[in-house]
Amino acid sequence: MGLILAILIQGVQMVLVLALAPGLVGFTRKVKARLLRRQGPSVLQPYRDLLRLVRKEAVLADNASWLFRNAPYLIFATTWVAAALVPTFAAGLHFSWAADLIAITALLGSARFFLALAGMDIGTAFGGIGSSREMLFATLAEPAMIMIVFTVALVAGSTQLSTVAEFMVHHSTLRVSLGLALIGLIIVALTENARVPVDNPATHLELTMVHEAMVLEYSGRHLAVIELAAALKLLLYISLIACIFVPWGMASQDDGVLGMLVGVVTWVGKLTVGGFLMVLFETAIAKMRVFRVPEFVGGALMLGFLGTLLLFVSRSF
Amino acid sequence: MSSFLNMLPFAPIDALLVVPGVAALLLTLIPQYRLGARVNMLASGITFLFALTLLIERPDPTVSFLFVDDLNVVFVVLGTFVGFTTSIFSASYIGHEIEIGRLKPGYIRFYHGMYQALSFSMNLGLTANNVGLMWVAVELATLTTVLMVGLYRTQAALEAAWKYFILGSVGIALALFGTILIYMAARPVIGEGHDAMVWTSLIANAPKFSPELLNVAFVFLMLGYGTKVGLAPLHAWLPDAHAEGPTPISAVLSGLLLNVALYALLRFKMLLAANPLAVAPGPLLVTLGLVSLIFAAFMLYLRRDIKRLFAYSSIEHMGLIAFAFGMGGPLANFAGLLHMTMHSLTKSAIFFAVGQVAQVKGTQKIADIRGLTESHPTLGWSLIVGVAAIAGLPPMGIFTSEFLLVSSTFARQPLLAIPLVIGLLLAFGALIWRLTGIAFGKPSPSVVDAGRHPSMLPLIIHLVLVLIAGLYLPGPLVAWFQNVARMLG
Amino acid sequence: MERFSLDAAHLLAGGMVLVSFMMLYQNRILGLLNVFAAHAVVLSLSVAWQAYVQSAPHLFVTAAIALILKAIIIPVALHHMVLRLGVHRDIETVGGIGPTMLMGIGLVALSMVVMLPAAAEADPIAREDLALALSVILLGLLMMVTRQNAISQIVGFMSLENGLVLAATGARGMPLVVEISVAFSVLVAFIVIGVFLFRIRERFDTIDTQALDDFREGRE
Amino acid sequence: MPIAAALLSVAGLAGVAVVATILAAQRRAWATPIVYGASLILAAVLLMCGLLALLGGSAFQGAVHLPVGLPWIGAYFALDPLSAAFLVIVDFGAVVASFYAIGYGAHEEEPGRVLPFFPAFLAGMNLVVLSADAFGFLVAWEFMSLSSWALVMAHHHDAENRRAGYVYLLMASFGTLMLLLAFGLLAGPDGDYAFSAIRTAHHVPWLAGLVLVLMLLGAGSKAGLVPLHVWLPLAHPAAPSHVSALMSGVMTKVAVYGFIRVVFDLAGEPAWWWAVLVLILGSGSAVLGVLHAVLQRDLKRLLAYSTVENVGIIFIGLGLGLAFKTNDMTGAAALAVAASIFHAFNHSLFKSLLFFGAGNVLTGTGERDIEKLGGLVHRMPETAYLFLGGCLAISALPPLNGFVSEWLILQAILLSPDVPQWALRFLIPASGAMLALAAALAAACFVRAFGITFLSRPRSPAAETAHEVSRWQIRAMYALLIICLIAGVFPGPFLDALSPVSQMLVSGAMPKQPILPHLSIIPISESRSSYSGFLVFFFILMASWAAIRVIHNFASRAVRRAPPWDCGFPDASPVTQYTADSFAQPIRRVFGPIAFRAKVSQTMPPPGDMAPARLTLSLRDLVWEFIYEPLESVVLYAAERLNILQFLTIRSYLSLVFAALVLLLVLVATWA
Repeated sequence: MGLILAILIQGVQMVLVLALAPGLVGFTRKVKARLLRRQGPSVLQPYRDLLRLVRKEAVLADNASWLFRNAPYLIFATTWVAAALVPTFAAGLHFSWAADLIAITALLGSARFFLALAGMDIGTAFGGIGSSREMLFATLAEPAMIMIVFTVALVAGSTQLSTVAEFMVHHSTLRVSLGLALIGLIIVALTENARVPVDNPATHLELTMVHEAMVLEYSGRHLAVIELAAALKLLLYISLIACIFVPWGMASQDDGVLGMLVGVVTWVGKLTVGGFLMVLFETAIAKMRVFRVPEFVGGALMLGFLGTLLLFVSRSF
Repeated sequence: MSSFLNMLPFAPIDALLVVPGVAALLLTLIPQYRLGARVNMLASGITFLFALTLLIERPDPTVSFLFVDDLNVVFVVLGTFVGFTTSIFSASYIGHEIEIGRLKPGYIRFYHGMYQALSFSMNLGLTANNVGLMWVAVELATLTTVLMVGLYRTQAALEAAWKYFILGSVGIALALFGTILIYMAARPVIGEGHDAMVWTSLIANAPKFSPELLNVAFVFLMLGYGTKVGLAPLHAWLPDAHAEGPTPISAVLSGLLLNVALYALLRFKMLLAANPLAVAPGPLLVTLGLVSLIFAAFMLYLRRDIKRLFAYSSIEHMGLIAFAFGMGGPLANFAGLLHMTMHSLTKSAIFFAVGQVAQVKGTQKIADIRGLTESHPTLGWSLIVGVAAIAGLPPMGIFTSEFLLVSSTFARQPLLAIPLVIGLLLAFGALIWRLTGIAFGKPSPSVVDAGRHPSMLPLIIHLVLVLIAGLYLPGPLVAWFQNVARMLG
Repeated sequence: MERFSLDAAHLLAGGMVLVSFMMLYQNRILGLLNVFAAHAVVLSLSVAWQAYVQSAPHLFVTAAIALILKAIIIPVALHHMVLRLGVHRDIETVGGIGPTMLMGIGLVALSMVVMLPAAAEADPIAREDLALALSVILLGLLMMVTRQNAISQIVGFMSLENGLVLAATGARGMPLVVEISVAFSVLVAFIVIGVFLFRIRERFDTIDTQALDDFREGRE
Repeated sequence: MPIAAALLSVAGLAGVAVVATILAAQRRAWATPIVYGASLILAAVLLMCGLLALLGGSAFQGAVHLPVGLPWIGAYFALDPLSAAFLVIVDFGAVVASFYAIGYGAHEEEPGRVLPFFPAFLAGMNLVVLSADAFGFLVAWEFMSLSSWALVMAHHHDAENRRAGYVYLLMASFGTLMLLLAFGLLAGPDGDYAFSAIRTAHHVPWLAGLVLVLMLLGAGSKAGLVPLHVWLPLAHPAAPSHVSALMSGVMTKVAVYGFIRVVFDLAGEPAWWWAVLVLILGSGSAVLGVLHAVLQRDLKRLLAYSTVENVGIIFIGLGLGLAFKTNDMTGAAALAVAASIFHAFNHSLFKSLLFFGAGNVLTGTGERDIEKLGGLVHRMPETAYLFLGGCLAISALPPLNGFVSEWLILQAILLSPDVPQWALRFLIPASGAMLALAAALAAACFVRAFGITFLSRPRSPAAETAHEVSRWQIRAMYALLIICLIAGVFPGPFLDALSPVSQMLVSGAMPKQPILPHLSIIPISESRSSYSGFLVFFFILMASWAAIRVIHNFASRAVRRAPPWDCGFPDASPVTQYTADSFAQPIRRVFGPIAFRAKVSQTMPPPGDMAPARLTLSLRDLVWEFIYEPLESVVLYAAERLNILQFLTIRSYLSLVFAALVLLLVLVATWA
């Protein structure tokens, strides 16, 4: 009985993240538009876009290979699994120990791997630009992420997100290292989600785009799946930050349905706040040149490394 | 077996001298090349057999000028064996030289006669129980080899022979003075006359000799016989003599003559080591050895003549051996003996190969010999095996000795092991570099078709022996070497 | 008598050293040959004296060999050769006569320092003899090193060998002395013959060993 | 008794080598399958022996003493958990390589130069792992080098290969001499060379430290640690591909074995600074190796450099193991050691897979330069799948095996704040960062390798006319990929199999991995961290399957083929694609200035001038520049100077003798 319930809750989370992701994107777009004094599309617009794309026929380039056709689903699947493993409204979910934070990072890595390959498949100049720049950012963002994981894990004594969350809830104090980690994680999140100042999701000026350049050749359902994966990724990062740094209100395994509901509500609240702050930041600054980005992301790496080092020197940092 | 030996008209040890002596005279009378070559082979073979009998039964040292003990029987057996295989090689080699008209048939009688005279003098030098007699023998060996080095009568050959001759004679002279000093040192103890020059009594009474006199004597002896061994800076004659003489002689020089001189040096080292007050001969040998090793290693890099290349590698290995004996101790001495044996076999094998290479390619210039493994696979690969062995790669025998030498040295005197290792690496680098050029790449044109070059038999035999020794040394041999190593102290 | 025999031996040995110096001083080949003949004569005298003192008749043979071969035949042969090969008559030295003489003196001193303590136990004749013989040897070597022409080098070698014979005869009761001196004479003969046999005259314009070595530069 | 069987089959391999020599001399066409088939069978036997000894416990282990080799000591052979583990690594690679070679060898133009040495090479590697005395070890070690050298020289007409072979053999013999010195120290002056004796002997600390340094030089030069790696990118590409796979995937592991055997097993108690050295070298190799790899154009050279990276990762793990061992943190030490040996195993799998892929490309197109390839995914589909699998594995992406071992090493790093020494406290996180950086760069490197080689459009006629290769080659690669997947999805049993090894080396072991529930692995305790490759794999499959089903059933599944959109540029020619160099350009621009002193300079002609604009790039290999070239020039200079001594006159030689004489006389005079 308990097992079934646990699996049920896990399933709920998986469906929930899937369902909320486009909403989050829509919300951010809306907020952005408002901040720019525009009306902006409705929050539900992303759902409509996805449905439209899914119904369309997929146009493939003549020399597109099997990889090009299957990559979107793999990207989607890995991202979804990663998102499903992050505690959102409840900690200690049944499958949460299937993968720890490092594994989640690596799962996102595989998604990126396939995306970059897909970008190169057709053999156009733009796909190449996109993939090569994406991989460049990744070479710095991934180690930065690992360093941040180290910081968190050294504080919480575990790389299991559920354990981390519980630890943070119970004995959380203000720590230098965690502060560094937070800033680093935000930078990584911006980079990974192709947000300003690293990349501009709204642009269609080819030479400035990174993420968009890779998916340039996609259309129809393939594009839809990739967009959904991107949305999932955004959601994942925000709830990751939330679960590590503001874990309060998160339900735990044995809470009743009520607790769960509370958890869901607080989680949605965190998402809106997080999304709002991100958009605020985005509208406040401009996109930077491609070769400034490594310094930006390298900053995250430095912060994460510094945090780890401090913890190695003394656990009290 | 021993009874059979007793039935012989003369003792086997005398046969070591009689057979070559008679053969030498006989061969000077035989004009036909083929017959001469056969007789030469036969004589060398018989000598080798008699040498083998020494392993079974040894004459009593007191009765004659000659004596045999554990130490020199190693040298005798090895020397006669190499002499035998070389005679097989020389038969076909010289035949080819005559065909291409590089050698006038008239010289053949002379050549064969000298060959036997050489083996005579070397056996005498090894078995002589008398310092003076040994000295005479070594001088004789020098003279014969000088004549053979000059055999081709080319300017280069004559000049090499001349150089060898002058330097050799000076060395001889120094050695003689050392010998006289040894006598002077022995006389007050042993008394005048013959006994004061007899090895057995010298060794027995060595502790009572005047140490100062022994020191001076050793200086002269080391320089005198060291010249023959080819230790730097006394080496100058060696490369040219190897390069310009007929290849069988190069093989004999590297495989035998150097060993004979080394043997003399070892004897006197034992003499000094037996006297507590005299200078320890070890450090001198170690220094000369290291100098020769590193010097030769550097010289290998810029050689253009293939035979001169391997002549320098002989200097290098003589340096190693001198180093080993200089270090002393059971392990190092064992390594030294093993290394000497392996070097004789390997180096003569290499010269067999090189001789054939020079004949098929019609040149000794390294730059003009390429792609041997393609044009002459058997020859090329056996040359590779030989060079790999001489460079100290397993599973060949030289690796065993170098292993023992280096590891034991490092455990005892780490600072000495460093130059040793550097020297080995330098030499290795040079040899492999040359080998790569010779054995691989697009083959250079051959002047002789593959079928014509001399028989591979001696070459193969030597290499197989070296290979086996690298993997397995028979117990008796080991026990015997260890015994000798203990003798050397 | 004992005393006198000692002095005579020393006198003769010292005479050889002196003559060696005279050889070093020579700068003319023919002159050199004559001095060398003198060297050999002194040697044979000293050997003969040793034979008499040690009452070792076989040493007279050595003396005879020295006299006949070294004092007469070889000098004459070389003389003849110099004329026939038309060797230019004066000797090129390395670093001049004077310095070589000085070096020679240093070498004599060295040999004294080395031998006198070393041969302390050996009887006095042998001791001084050895010291002097060693200096003769070193002087001979010095000559070979500092003279350019092959002839003068040969002469240097032969004087060196005279020193050896002196030492050998000085060593009382040393066996094989005769054999060794014979063997050495053979060696020397070889050298002289070598100059003919290797037809150095035909192959090289001069037997200056410098020229001998010119051949190798091009080759290696 | 596995050890006896193992020795017999090694002898068998040697016999095969001899037979192969004869067959090759007679130029028999059918020699190739025979020789490779025979080596396959014998290697399989050896593999069985290894597995038995590893899993079957002490009953199947044992030692043998033969009266060959060094007299008065003889040759010792032993099969203990460590050697068993590496026997498995070696012979699994050997089996697959032989299988692959049955197909690949058919394309060999000079079989006579490959066939005899291949079994000899296998025999050498096995013998290194089996032998239990210093002499036998070194003989086998150098024999391994020698036979692989012959294989590198197989295509000797190419001057590049000749140079590669020369550098290789020189470095190998340098390494051997270093090992020789190390064993000399361990054995002591009276030469007790048997491992059993060395193990029991007590070693002075500073001596043991010297041994460690010598081992880093000796084993490191064979394993390819920076800066001793220079031979590796030259030699591995030069050999035939199945041999490259063995050299890169397996021989480097044999070197790792030698290091572990001496440092963990023979040299006694480690000192904490050992870990410092090993960690620095390891992380340096990891990053520099992959940075080189990213910039390579030659596919096989790229793979060789990535081997340097992975060896670096392995040594990071070993360094952690040493750090923990000195501080008696046995659990952590066991984790680190097990992780690095597991990574060694994994690397041997996917590196062989990738080299086989490169071999297929070579046979299919005759090209190794990826700038001339492209679009092979259409012409060589199966090779493409398999190569992609290898790329995923080596880029440490779940659910494949590469991720598991690197994950374990990261977990080990997380345990290290308890290490008391300050130097280590600073160094270990740094090497962790290096490890992460290397992993990320590896991903970039292999996206580039696969994307340029197999995806996009053909860049040369050779790539257009490529053809798929023989079944043997493909099947061998399938086998490897499947094992990679299994090791990634069910890592538990593999780690359990390694526990006797860690028990033997650091006298501690990882917790027994639970087969159920959910097939997850637990390095230390479940609360700290756990990972279930199976669930991740299962979820990914389910998710993608579900996505496809849903979309295809409830939305469209129609597809239309059309020319590429490419932002509306009509039919651009293949030269407009991103090239390998342009793909690597951003990374080069970020890391190049530090790692390679990279300099880029354009010459832009003035407007209206017809001259083409030029962009010149200069990369400098600092290791060559600052270590090897100076050495070379010094040696040659000395040789030049000394060479004068060959041309002196007789008189000058005499004066040398004279000088020596006078000198010695003076010495004696003063000594007396």
